[in-house]
Amino acid sequence: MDREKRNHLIRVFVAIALVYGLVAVLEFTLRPTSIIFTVLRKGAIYSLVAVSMNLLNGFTGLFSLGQAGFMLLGAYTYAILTMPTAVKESERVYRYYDALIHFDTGVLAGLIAAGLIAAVFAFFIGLPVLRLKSDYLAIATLGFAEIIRAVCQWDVLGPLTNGANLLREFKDLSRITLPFSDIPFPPTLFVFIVVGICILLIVLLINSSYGRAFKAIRDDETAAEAMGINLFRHKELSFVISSFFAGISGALLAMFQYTVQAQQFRTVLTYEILLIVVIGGIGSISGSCIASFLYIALSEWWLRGLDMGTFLGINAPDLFRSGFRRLVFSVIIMIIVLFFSRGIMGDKELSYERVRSFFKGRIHRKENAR
Amino acid sequence: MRKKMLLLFVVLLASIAVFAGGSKENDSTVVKIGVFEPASGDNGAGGKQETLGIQYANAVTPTVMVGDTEYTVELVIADNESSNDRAASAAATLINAGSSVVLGSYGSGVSIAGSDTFRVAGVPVIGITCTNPQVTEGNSHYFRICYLDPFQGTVLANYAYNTLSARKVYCLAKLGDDYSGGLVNYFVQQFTALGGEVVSETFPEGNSDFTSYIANAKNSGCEVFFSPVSTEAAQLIINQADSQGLAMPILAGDTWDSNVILQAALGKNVDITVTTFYPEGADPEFDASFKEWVNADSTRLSNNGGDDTISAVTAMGYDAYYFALQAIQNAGSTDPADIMEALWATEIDGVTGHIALDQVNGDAIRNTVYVKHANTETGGWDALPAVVVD
Amino acid sequence: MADFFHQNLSYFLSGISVGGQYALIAIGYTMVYGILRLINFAHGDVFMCAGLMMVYLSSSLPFAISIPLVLILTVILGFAIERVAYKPLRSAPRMSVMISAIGVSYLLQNAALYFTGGLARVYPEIPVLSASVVIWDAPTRVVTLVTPFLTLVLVILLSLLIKHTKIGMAMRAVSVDFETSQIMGIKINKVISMTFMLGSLLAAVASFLYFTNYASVTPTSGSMPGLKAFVAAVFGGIGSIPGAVIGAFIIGICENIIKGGASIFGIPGSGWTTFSDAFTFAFLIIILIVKPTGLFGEKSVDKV
Amino acid sequence: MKTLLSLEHVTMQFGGVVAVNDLSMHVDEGEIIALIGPNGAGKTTAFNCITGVYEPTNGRISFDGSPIIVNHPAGKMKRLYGGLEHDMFANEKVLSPTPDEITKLGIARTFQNIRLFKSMNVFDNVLTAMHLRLKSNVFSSVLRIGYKEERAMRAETEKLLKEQGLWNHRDDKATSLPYGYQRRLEIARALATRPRLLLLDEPAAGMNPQETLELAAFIREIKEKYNLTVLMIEHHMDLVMGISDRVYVLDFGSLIAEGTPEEIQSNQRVIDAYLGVAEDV
Repeated sequence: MDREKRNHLIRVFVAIALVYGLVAVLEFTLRPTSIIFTVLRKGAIYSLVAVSMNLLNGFTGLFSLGQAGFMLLGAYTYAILTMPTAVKESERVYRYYDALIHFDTGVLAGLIAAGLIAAVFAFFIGLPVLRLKSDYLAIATLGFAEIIRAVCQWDVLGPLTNGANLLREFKDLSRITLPFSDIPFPPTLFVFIVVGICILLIVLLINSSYGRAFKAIRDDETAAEAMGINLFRHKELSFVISSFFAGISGALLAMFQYTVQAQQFRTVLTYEILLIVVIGGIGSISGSCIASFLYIALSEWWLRGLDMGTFLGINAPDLFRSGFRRLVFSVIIMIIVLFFSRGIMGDKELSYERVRSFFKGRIHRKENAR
Repeated sequence: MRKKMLLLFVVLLASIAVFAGGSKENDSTVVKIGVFEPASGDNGAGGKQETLGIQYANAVTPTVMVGDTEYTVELVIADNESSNDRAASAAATLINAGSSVVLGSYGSGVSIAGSDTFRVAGVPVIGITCTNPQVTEGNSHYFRICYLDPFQGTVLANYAYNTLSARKVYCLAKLGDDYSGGLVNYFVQQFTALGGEVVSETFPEGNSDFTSYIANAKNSGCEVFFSPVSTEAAQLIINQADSQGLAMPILAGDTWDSNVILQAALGKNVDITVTTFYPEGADPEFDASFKEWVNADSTRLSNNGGDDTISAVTAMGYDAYYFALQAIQNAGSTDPADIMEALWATEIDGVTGHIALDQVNGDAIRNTVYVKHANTETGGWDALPAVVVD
Repeated sequence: MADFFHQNLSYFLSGISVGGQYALIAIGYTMVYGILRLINFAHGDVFMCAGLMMVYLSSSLPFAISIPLVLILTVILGFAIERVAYKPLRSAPRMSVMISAIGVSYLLQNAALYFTGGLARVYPEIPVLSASVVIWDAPTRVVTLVTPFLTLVLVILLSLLIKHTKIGMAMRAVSVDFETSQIMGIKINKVISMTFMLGSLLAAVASFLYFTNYASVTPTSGSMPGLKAFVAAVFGGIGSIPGAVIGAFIIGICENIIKGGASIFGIPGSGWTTFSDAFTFAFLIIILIVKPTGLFGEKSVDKV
Repeated sequence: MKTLLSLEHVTMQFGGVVAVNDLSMHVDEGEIIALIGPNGAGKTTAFNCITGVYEPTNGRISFDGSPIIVNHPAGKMKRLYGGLEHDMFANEKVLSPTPDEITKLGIARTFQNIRLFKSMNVFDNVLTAMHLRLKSNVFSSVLRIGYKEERAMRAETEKLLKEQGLWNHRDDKATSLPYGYQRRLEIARALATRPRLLLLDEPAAGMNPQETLELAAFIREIKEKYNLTVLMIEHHMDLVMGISDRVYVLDFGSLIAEGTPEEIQSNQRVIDAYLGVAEDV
């Protein structure tokens, strides 16, 4: 049994190493403007948010719709902290306000602070909100996310947040370097490393005693409580941890798109991530990751032609005009929600055995058909 | 079973899509110009009109000489959806399609938001009507052929103070919108410097109820309503100003120079004055041939807002295209880096006037602001004397 | 006091008017929740679709035909959404149904985006409703005055329907106990369809009133009024129709008072208007925490 | 013998309905006590009061000599109160711990309608119940610094499952087990919290006479082995009479009889209460 487990671990390790190796190879061979990098980076970032949301919705059974708000906090914290002091004091970004903060931090400190700020807010928001049940909880968290957004845009906080205006020129993906040098850090690899570490931590959490307690709460609150699991403390823990990683992914998103603005973090963003979680399978980490990459690849790359006149070699500018991609996309989503409600992975994880048996099943059926 | 079907479905979709994404012709005598404009969202109407100008110019002059070779110009159009968070991904699409130079965008916010994506890729961009200073400031890849908001805001403030004799102005901007926020800011600076007083408010994204803002303007004793917002919000403001009996003049910037505004104001009791880049009639030849081109196709007509009024942004788009062609010609190359280098020294005589760039930020050197007044009976613009500042 | 009202009449007028419009939307939320325990996120978008239909239909048809046609089409839309997106999931977990609702909302918005080309469409001026009137020196439109009365009339009609007709009684039975009423031979599907159709009908009426006031329709026009109507429903105690109506009026009026805060209370306008939407949510959260069942909601006890 | 659990004048009222009225009882260390009564008599409500699921309207519950739950009618309830009138606890400090705190004190329970953790296998169901004793904080748990503790918990789970004869099913999904095994698993899970007092809510429900007999032996066995005190709700009179030391009888929320199984069997009030619901006996 232990050997089996070890083999499994080795396989996982090899697979992950292969993925990272591939990313590194791509990074050094393809031209840096290739759309593949957009897909890889954004896909990885969305994986992290989706996994963090899955931790709440899938593993703890808390239907929370506040993810966009915590991403916003992370993105703003990171942008404000890592923006060079010289930029803050110039008029380039803080045009209508005098910047309040006169120091700047490194990338790593910025990322961790982004997570921490989101977590601190989550802690205080969780105190009242986590006593609510199912859809009331969903609506209350959604409301808090909207309030966070409104407060971020408030004039009075302008010296900190630059009001409702864009933040930019912080340490984004084009401005990160290898430690103690000026050599630029390969951006896609950077995103993959950060996201990888975060997801690894979440996986370790889910497989720890605390993770079992979360799942117990999801399965049956009353029974979990009767087994001595403090509902409120564990819900709060899950909420805070999930928000911590949502904060980090918000920071990564800011780094990815070079600019950040509160306006972007609307409820629609949360819905988008929720749909990714559902497509991947509620309660499956690997499902969330696969779904994120698929979702981003479809929307940023493969279906782009639907918006730009030509798709699959068919040129029909009247049909394939702006907005058609999103229409097709939402139809696909509805099909998945209605007919494949368990998503790609259900609540299972991707493993060598599953992939093998999947293809075996295929072949087997083909033979039968003959 | 179902799950397998789903996986199969996804794989199928992925494979056809890879095929779709992968098939790109690489013609060596084609130069691609990216059009980074909104076709939907708040600024969709304006973006489409600006794009029309570019398309018309492309229809008139579809080739460019690079060195001794004649290249065909292909426009690559990506919709940035008037949304700052979609800007980066639309920009990436244009870069990935191999654009040598990019034109746009209508709306300063999206231009700023997409800017860094172009910077990292080393692709030069020519801003057409994005008037916020931050677009070109501190970078060497973003240029622009229009005047800037500090200039426009000053002209507007002077107009309000001197011509309209207003001493208290109500300013309404959209929250988080760099264009309206910036313009209001410069307006306020100049207007208070002149000794006037302002009441300033913002409305949030998705707001459609302007009655309270209009009531605020009336109740606070303002004499002019300054609201340089998107045409979408403008329609609502005009409508509700009419029904609430807002008696004061409404003043706005270049975005309002659109037939959307004229249609909304037609037959209403409103007094609208706007500043802009180009008054219809300044170049009759261009006007006539453009109208003919627009009327020839129903899609073009609907993209122009349903009639053949020429918006200033269309004329600007037309000029931007020629400016880009000139830069390509000067560079003698389709390489973005060469074009970027050549852009600094590029000059043309366009329908909107002579265009040359300053050597600090790559902004156009312009000194004329045209002023128009909406005629609510004919549904056209009445030209007022242009303001020239030396 | 009279002076105060006189000066700020326009805020109250628009508050009452928008409150009535929210109320009509909120009833759709509250009835569906009462029966299915589902937050029908797509309801706001149904409202938006009614607005768009009117834009397109009235361009070629006279109002006498286009108005009834919009009502009928919206009812069909509501019915179809229930049949396609919610009925297959009747035995699925609640979260799945809610996700399906989010999916429908996403679909309707994107469909609208595609067909309108993402541009705002100008809403036609419906005669009489769009006419201007002056009340106590405050110029406004007829629709502003008509809205609260029309809302009340419709609510009374609806209450009568629920109290006295067979289908109304079935609705009440289903909302009290889904399973039992099924066993008792009530045709659940018919009742649910009826609920969706009634909700959509009221949303269509609300769309006439709302868009006559704010003359343009965009793909996202429905989401904010929808959310606010939902908050109103929660405030009133979700499942309760009078609660939803009262909640909607309160929210409509409060929101306009905040927007007019600078002039009503003399608070210097340092961006308070930013909070007019956030206020709605803050309000919601306070209610959820202090009195989760709302003004008129019933308390339920979990069985162990 | 030492009293482990005592209920004094416990009343539980929902709105206007008094579900448990002035219930006083005590359970001594090492006893097996049965709580019986017709359907709707308030037995499960009493359990829920003891385990902290409900907050009693009035009364005091003590465990191991110290009060753990105390309440008296206050606010609106003062006016509505329909239980036996007295104000014994009016001046006492209100104590209303959550169910997990009660469990940590050493009271574990099973449920009438089995409530296992559906998505987990048998092993994890039991392992999860040991979470309450976990000393590692979330960081050391995630980073596996406290791996020794986890290892010990797994060893203990293994021991427990082997003793309960569930070891062969350890990788099966809990809900896929046969009914009898699910009951056993629920008891094993409760034992994993290391209780001193075990509350069983209708452990023999749905079992045939043979299985019930086995269950009786099983309950005696675990009682001896883990040094337990048992309080159970049961309808199967064979089981009740076979293993209980004493029996309490509830009817319409009130205690109507108390005594040894023999005394109860001949008690006229009990017989009356059960008439008409004889098929349940």
